[in-house]
Amino acid sequence: QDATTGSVHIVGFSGVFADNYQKFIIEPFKAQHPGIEVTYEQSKNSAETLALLTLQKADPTVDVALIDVAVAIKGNAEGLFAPLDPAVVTNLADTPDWARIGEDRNIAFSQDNLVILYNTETVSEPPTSWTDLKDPKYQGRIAARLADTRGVILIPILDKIAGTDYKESIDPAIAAINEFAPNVLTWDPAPDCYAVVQSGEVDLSICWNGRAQYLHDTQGGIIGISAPKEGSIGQTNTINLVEGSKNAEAAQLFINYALSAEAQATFAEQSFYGPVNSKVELTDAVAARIYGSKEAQAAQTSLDWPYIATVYSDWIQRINREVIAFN
Amino acid sequence: MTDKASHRGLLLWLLLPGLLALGVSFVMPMLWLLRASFSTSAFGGPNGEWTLANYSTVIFDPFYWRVATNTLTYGLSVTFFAVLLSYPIALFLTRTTSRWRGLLTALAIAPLLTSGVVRTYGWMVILGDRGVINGSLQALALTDAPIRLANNFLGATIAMIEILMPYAILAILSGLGRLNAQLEEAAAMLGANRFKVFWRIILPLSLPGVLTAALLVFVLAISGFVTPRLMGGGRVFVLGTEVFSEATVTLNWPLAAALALLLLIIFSSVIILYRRALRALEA
Amino acid sequence: MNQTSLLARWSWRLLITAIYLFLLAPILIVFIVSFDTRQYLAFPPESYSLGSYALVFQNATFIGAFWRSLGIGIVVGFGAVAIGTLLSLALTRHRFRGEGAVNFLVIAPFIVPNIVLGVGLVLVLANFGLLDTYPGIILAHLGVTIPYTVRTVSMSLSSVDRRVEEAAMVHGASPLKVFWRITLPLIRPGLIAGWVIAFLISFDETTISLFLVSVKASTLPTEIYRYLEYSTDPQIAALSVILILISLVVVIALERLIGLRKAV
Amino acid sequence: MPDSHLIVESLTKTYPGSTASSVDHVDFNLQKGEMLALLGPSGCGKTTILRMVAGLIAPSSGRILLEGRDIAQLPVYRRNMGMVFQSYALFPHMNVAENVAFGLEMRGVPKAERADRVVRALDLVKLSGYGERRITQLSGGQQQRCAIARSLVIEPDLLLLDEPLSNLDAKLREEMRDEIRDIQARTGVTSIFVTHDQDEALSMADRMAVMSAGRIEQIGTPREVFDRPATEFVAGFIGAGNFFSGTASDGQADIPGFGRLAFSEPVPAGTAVRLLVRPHRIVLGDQGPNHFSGVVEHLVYRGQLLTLTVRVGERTIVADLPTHAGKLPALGETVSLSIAPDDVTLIGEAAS
Amino acid sequence: MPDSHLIVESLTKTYPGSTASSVDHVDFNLQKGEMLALLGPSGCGKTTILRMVAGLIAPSSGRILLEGRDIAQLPVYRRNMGMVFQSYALFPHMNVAENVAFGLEMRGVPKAERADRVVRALDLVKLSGYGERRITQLSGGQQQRCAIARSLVIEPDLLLLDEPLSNLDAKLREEMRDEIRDIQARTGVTSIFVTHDQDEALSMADRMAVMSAGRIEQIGTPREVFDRPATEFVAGFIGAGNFFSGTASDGQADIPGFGRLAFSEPVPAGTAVRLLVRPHRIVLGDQGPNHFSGVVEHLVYRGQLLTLTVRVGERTIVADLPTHAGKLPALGETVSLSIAPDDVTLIGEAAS
Ligand SMILES: Nc1ncnc2c1ncn2[C@@H]1O[C@H](COP(=O)(O)OP(=O)(O)OP(=O)(O)O)[C@@H](O)[C@H]1O
Ligand SMILES: Nc1ncnc2c1ncn2[C@@H]1O[C@H](COP(=O)(O)OP(=O)(O)OP(=O)(O)O)[C@@H](O)[C@H]1O
Ligand SMILES: [Mg+2]
Ligand SMILES: [Mg+2]
Repeated sequence: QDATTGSVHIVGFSGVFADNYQKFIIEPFKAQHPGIEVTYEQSKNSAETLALLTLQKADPTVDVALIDVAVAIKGNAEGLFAPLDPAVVTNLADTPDWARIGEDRNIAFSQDNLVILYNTETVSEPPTSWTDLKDPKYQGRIAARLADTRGVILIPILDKIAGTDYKESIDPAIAAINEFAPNVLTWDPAPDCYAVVQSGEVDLSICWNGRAQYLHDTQGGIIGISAPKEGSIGQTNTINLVEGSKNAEAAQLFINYALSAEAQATFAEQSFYGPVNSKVELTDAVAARIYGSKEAQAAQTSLDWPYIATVYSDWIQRINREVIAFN
Repeated sequence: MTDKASHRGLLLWLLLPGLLALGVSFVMPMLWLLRASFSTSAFGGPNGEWTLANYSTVIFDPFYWRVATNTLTYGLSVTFFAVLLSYPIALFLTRTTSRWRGLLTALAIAPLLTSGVVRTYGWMVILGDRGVINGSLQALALTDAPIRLANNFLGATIAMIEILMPYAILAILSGLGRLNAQLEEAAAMLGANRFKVFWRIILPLSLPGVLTAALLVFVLAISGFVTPRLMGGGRVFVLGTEVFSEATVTLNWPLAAALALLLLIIFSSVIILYRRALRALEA
Repeated sequence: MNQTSLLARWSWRLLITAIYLFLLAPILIVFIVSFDTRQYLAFPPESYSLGSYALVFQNATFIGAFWRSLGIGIVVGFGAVAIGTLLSLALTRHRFRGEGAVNFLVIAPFIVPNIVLGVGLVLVLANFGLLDTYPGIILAHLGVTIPYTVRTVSMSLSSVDRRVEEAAMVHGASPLKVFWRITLPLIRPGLIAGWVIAFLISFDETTISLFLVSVKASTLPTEIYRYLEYSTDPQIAALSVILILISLVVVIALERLIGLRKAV
Repeated sequence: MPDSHLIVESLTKTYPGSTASSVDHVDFNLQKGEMLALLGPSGCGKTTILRMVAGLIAPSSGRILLEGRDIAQLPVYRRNMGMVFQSYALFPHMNVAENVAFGLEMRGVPKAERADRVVRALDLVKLSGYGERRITQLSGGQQQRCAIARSLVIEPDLLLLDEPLSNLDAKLREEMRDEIRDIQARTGVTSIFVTHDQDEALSMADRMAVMSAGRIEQIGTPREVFDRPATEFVAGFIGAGNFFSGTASDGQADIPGFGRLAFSEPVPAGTAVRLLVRPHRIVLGDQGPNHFSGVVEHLVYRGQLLTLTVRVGERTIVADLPTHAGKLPALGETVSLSIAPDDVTLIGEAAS
Repeated sequence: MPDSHLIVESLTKTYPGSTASSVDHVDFNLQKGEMLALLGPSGCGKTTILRMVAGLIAPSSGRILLEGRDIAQLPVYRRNMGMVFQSYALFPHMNVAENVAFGLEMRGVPKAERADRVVRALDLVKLSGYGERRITQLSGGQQQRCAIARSLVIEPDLLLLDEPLSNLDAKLREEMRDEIRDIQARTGVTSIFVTHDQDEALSMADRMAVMSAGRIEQIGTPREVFDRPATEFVAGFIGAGNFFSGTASDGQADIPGFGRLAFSEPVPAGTAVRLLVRPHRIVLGDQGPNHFSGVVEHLVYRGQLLTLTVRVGERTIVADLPTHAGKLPALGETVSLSIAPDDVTLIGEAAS
């Protein structure tokens, strides 16, 4: 037990994430640090969190922000986040280099893989490859929201399949999307990419793994999840210390706990978000539900997020203009 | 008797609360928006520098021109059909002597008070590939593949027409107030049959109401984003959806502001045209 | 009468019925779907139950947001009517310099799309630290509702016979007493109509609210929108049906009270 | 009367949902070029008759014959009648000429002829040069004339006027009366004129029909109706009057509480009679068989007239005296009044 | 006149933005208990005068003295005047009693006394028992009486009535006239009555002021004004008339194209005169110095009257003959008309 006192105000994702985070990260942390008060505030999305931090810049009330990596990098440009002290946040040592972004300002703590969902009642042969998306039998049976981070992650995956480096050209990826575009019923599934599969509105949908696994368990298994054999890339969530935080010390203690192997392993088991800490050992069953087959696990990659941040809106615009606008 | 000073004091108290409220909730946002549209800072914050880049993006990028023309097409088609369908209802409601008239009026306006989001969902159930219409068509073996009625421009238009119809009905109803039964009788006495009475008397007299309805519907249609997003399947790019996605997805608020102001310019020009038309009609 | 006019009458009725059907179709669908037992919106329902209604009444988020929206709507109603009445008095009963500007200010929010206003409002309210607070959302809603209350109140003010006020004055009432005893009671229908309209707009406003509130001051429409971002199930249909019933009651009461056409 | 232009036979209208008939077995005939005034209190059914003739509402029973043809099956727009509404019902979105031309246009009259006839019609109602004016730029009287022109230009078989003067102020009303009368005389169009103003009916119509509660009480020339009212209702409705009830005996009547009143019409002795004396017909002095004296109780100077209320026995008599220069009675003065027996009118059936 | 109750001195009103004065140097005095009628065509400034007296608008110049005190600085609600508006302006959200009590309430009269005085006021206007009625449940006449009660109950120093009868139909109007006159006589309140109906002014007022374009043309008793109009405007506005222009010579005038017309007023020979003969004062026959014969050109039967238009020489003369039983002239007939010299009125300055 630790005697440090203070209070940490966290702003982060809402919904099931918030529930799990509260239960599996914050509660155990508080048990270890009874002197530290932790409050968690749900935010609609990362953009809103960033707006809030920007506007509070002079006198922040938030100490720790959990946000998407792309948004976090944008925040660095506005000088919103402070670098972490490796002496306090000792678990940084176990964090891979790609995850220590912005000179230790934005630390990736979990990844949610992009996967293909399918309706187990209408699809007898689950897709196993990203290329299955262009199979004509799915004519008008695919939902894919690509005009956001999903599209930005899909591009490097498709580029890799085409043997191209995403930093050189994304034309092959765009071409690949165009190949399955005729099968797409909606580029903006309403209400979301899970419900349309659940309701049978479509057969396939390109979506995030974590929530899909949760729905698979709670909604009678109608949603099936396929992590394609070419591997996937995760949507990366970062934890950030707010510049000018009045509780920087307690906040860094919390961040340190959040990055620990113990915390990440628990969270991975509960929410099927991929852990980042290199010390985490997942059971085979859990690993399969996060990354798919052994083959897929081996093909799993990650991205150069600072680079991605510079092309983020360009890529979305290219998807909008070169694919969706014609389909 | 009229004490100038006390009169001015009274006036100040009458105006002050309203000016304050509208100042904060309307004037300042519009000024900030204007400032933000010239700013380099991601959130239009005070630390940004002045730039014309956002406008040059909006003006020189052909994509935004397409969005603008899409918006106009969308607005005009929604307006045309909403007014076309609302007119008979309004006419019916002014005419009917049924004792259900109150209820029928309430029914025509009730949708107005029901969340547009919810009604849009209703439309998804009706127009979707496996929705009511495609389901019936297939059950009757009229088609074998579903007809694409939703997730496209058509679906977004149909839903928007329905969502905005109550406004049009109300506006036309108040316009039809000018009509009195005696004018129609007079026309009949002068030899006009029913069709001619409608064409020469009822229609011209209700035109101001129709114009008001058209303006209202147009304004609401081109600024809407919920319905085009939900019903458009991501394929409908209009200014409303672009403003929203620049503001929330790409986080480019200055660009969102510039787009918003572009929208405002389209509006203002339409309103000026409308005023002209109205004046021409009344002269 | 003769055959053609009979035909004409029936085709007219058919047309009206068809348009009504079109107008009410989504509401009807939502109504039917609200009794489905499945966890997603589809038509026709598999089996019927009142389960979704029970869920709505147990949903703390909806219940909380409902009361918040109700509270915000009521405050906005009173605020907009009070401010609108003062503005209407200034505009209908006084000549002053800048009258044109005030008149413009009062109709301008009508023509500025909510989405545009929403973006601007975030910038301003954030600056005052009013994002996701009650004062913030109330101020924002006042901005969109005042134009409506000014319109309805002005309309009833201009229908008040000035001579009635003069008569009161001649018979000994000071200007303030004239206002309290004569003008105010006479424009009461307009005030009520204005209140109801402001309330309904605030209660239903989504676009601006989506920009301004997140958790603490979230309103029912934003919660519905947010809920719909992740799920569509009959719960949302059931909630909508409840709201439709509430609005129908309000509409009919309004119609009874003053006649809708005068109100809007 | 086979040569009548318009024949209305037993016309009846019961509005749906109402038990009483608003128009109840009404009969009348109109000669070509005649002007009939329909007169009666509000709600007596005048407008209803007019609207049935126009075809705007269908009769419950009865027939309407125009030039001998039953027009029941003829729709409004084929009846070729002109109508001037109380509020004129001019088309606000058309100018004066367009309003007038409307009926011709409906009849497919070629443009050139149309323009010609519009000019002549506007001339007739003295609105030449007003063709381009908007309706809102016309005074009440001009609007009325425009409405008349609009209904005359189609050369209607019948002109119907529904209280066309009731919206005008007294001065204008009097002018308009003459004008309508004049135009009607010049065009010779058969007309029905609805009014509830007796002065209007008296001064404009060839014949007038006095209605009450859906029925025609009396129909005749203004003189017949004024001088020989068929019923007490007619007598009271047309002009003011002093009424007396008494018993006839040999050319005069015994009126309890008043005295004897000689009158000219032959009535069997012992008959109960109702007699009417118009205030205007009473003169000062004590000529003839009917003269009374009494005290002036009330006196109103009305310019041309002096209205006296004089107590005679147990009654008061109202007399309108012309204010010819010379001594006029004063309040409280005792005056003598005389009534010529010819000016005593017998009301109702005993008269014939 | 120091003992006048109300003195209006050189009262002028020019509305902002208008160049001409709507009321232009108007002077008049009222004795206590007197009723003055302000008469004139629409727009002549009647209402404006009334509103200045009431304090609802401020005069541009001139003074208003009530019981010798200038009331310029007194705000409306302290002037203690009663006012009856054209449309009555009753408070629609209060019942009859509340309407009547309003003025008392404003004056802080205790509740019990208030109730008492309201009952008496309603009694005065014959509305006892109507206290609980809603305004909308009253007939036009009852509404008027309620408005009168409301303005009388405060025992005003001055009662102002702005065309209180113009909303009523002819029958009711005549009844109401008598009623107002009666109440005013009983309460003895000084009153100003605005109207544009000459008959109303003639039959109600103690004195009348005829206005034209903001100025008072003549002020006097109804008889003075009717019989001795000061200007041709007054002569024409009050009653119909035949006007003649000619040259005076020894008790008669030479009227070119007509003949000679004897009149009673002394005028130096050779003066140009304007003469007026009221149609009502012309009689059939050839008595006296002024008799003419002519052909009946136009003839309207108006019940009590027969209006003849007779061509005499180059002129037409309009005569209203009573329709006493007996032979009446017919169209085209040659008739003799006579005018008593006393019935020929000299208009304008030469008279007096
Ligand atoms: N559409 C209708 N439905 C039912 N009753 C009606 C209708 N129109 C008129 N009435 C009734 O029929 C009667 C006659 O009405 P009508 O309009 O003919 O009277 P009017 O003599 O023209 O009266 P006014 O002088 O007031 O115009 C009235 O009692 C009226 O209430
Ligand atoms: N508020 C005003 N502003 C400007 N001019 C006015 C105003 N009120 C009246 N006038 C003008 O003053 C003149 C006299 O108006 P006033 O109302 O006194 O006439 P009136 O004699 O009462 O007429 P009416 O018989 O029509 O009521 C008119 O020419 C009118 O146009
Ligand atoms: Mg009528
Ligand atoms: Mg006036």
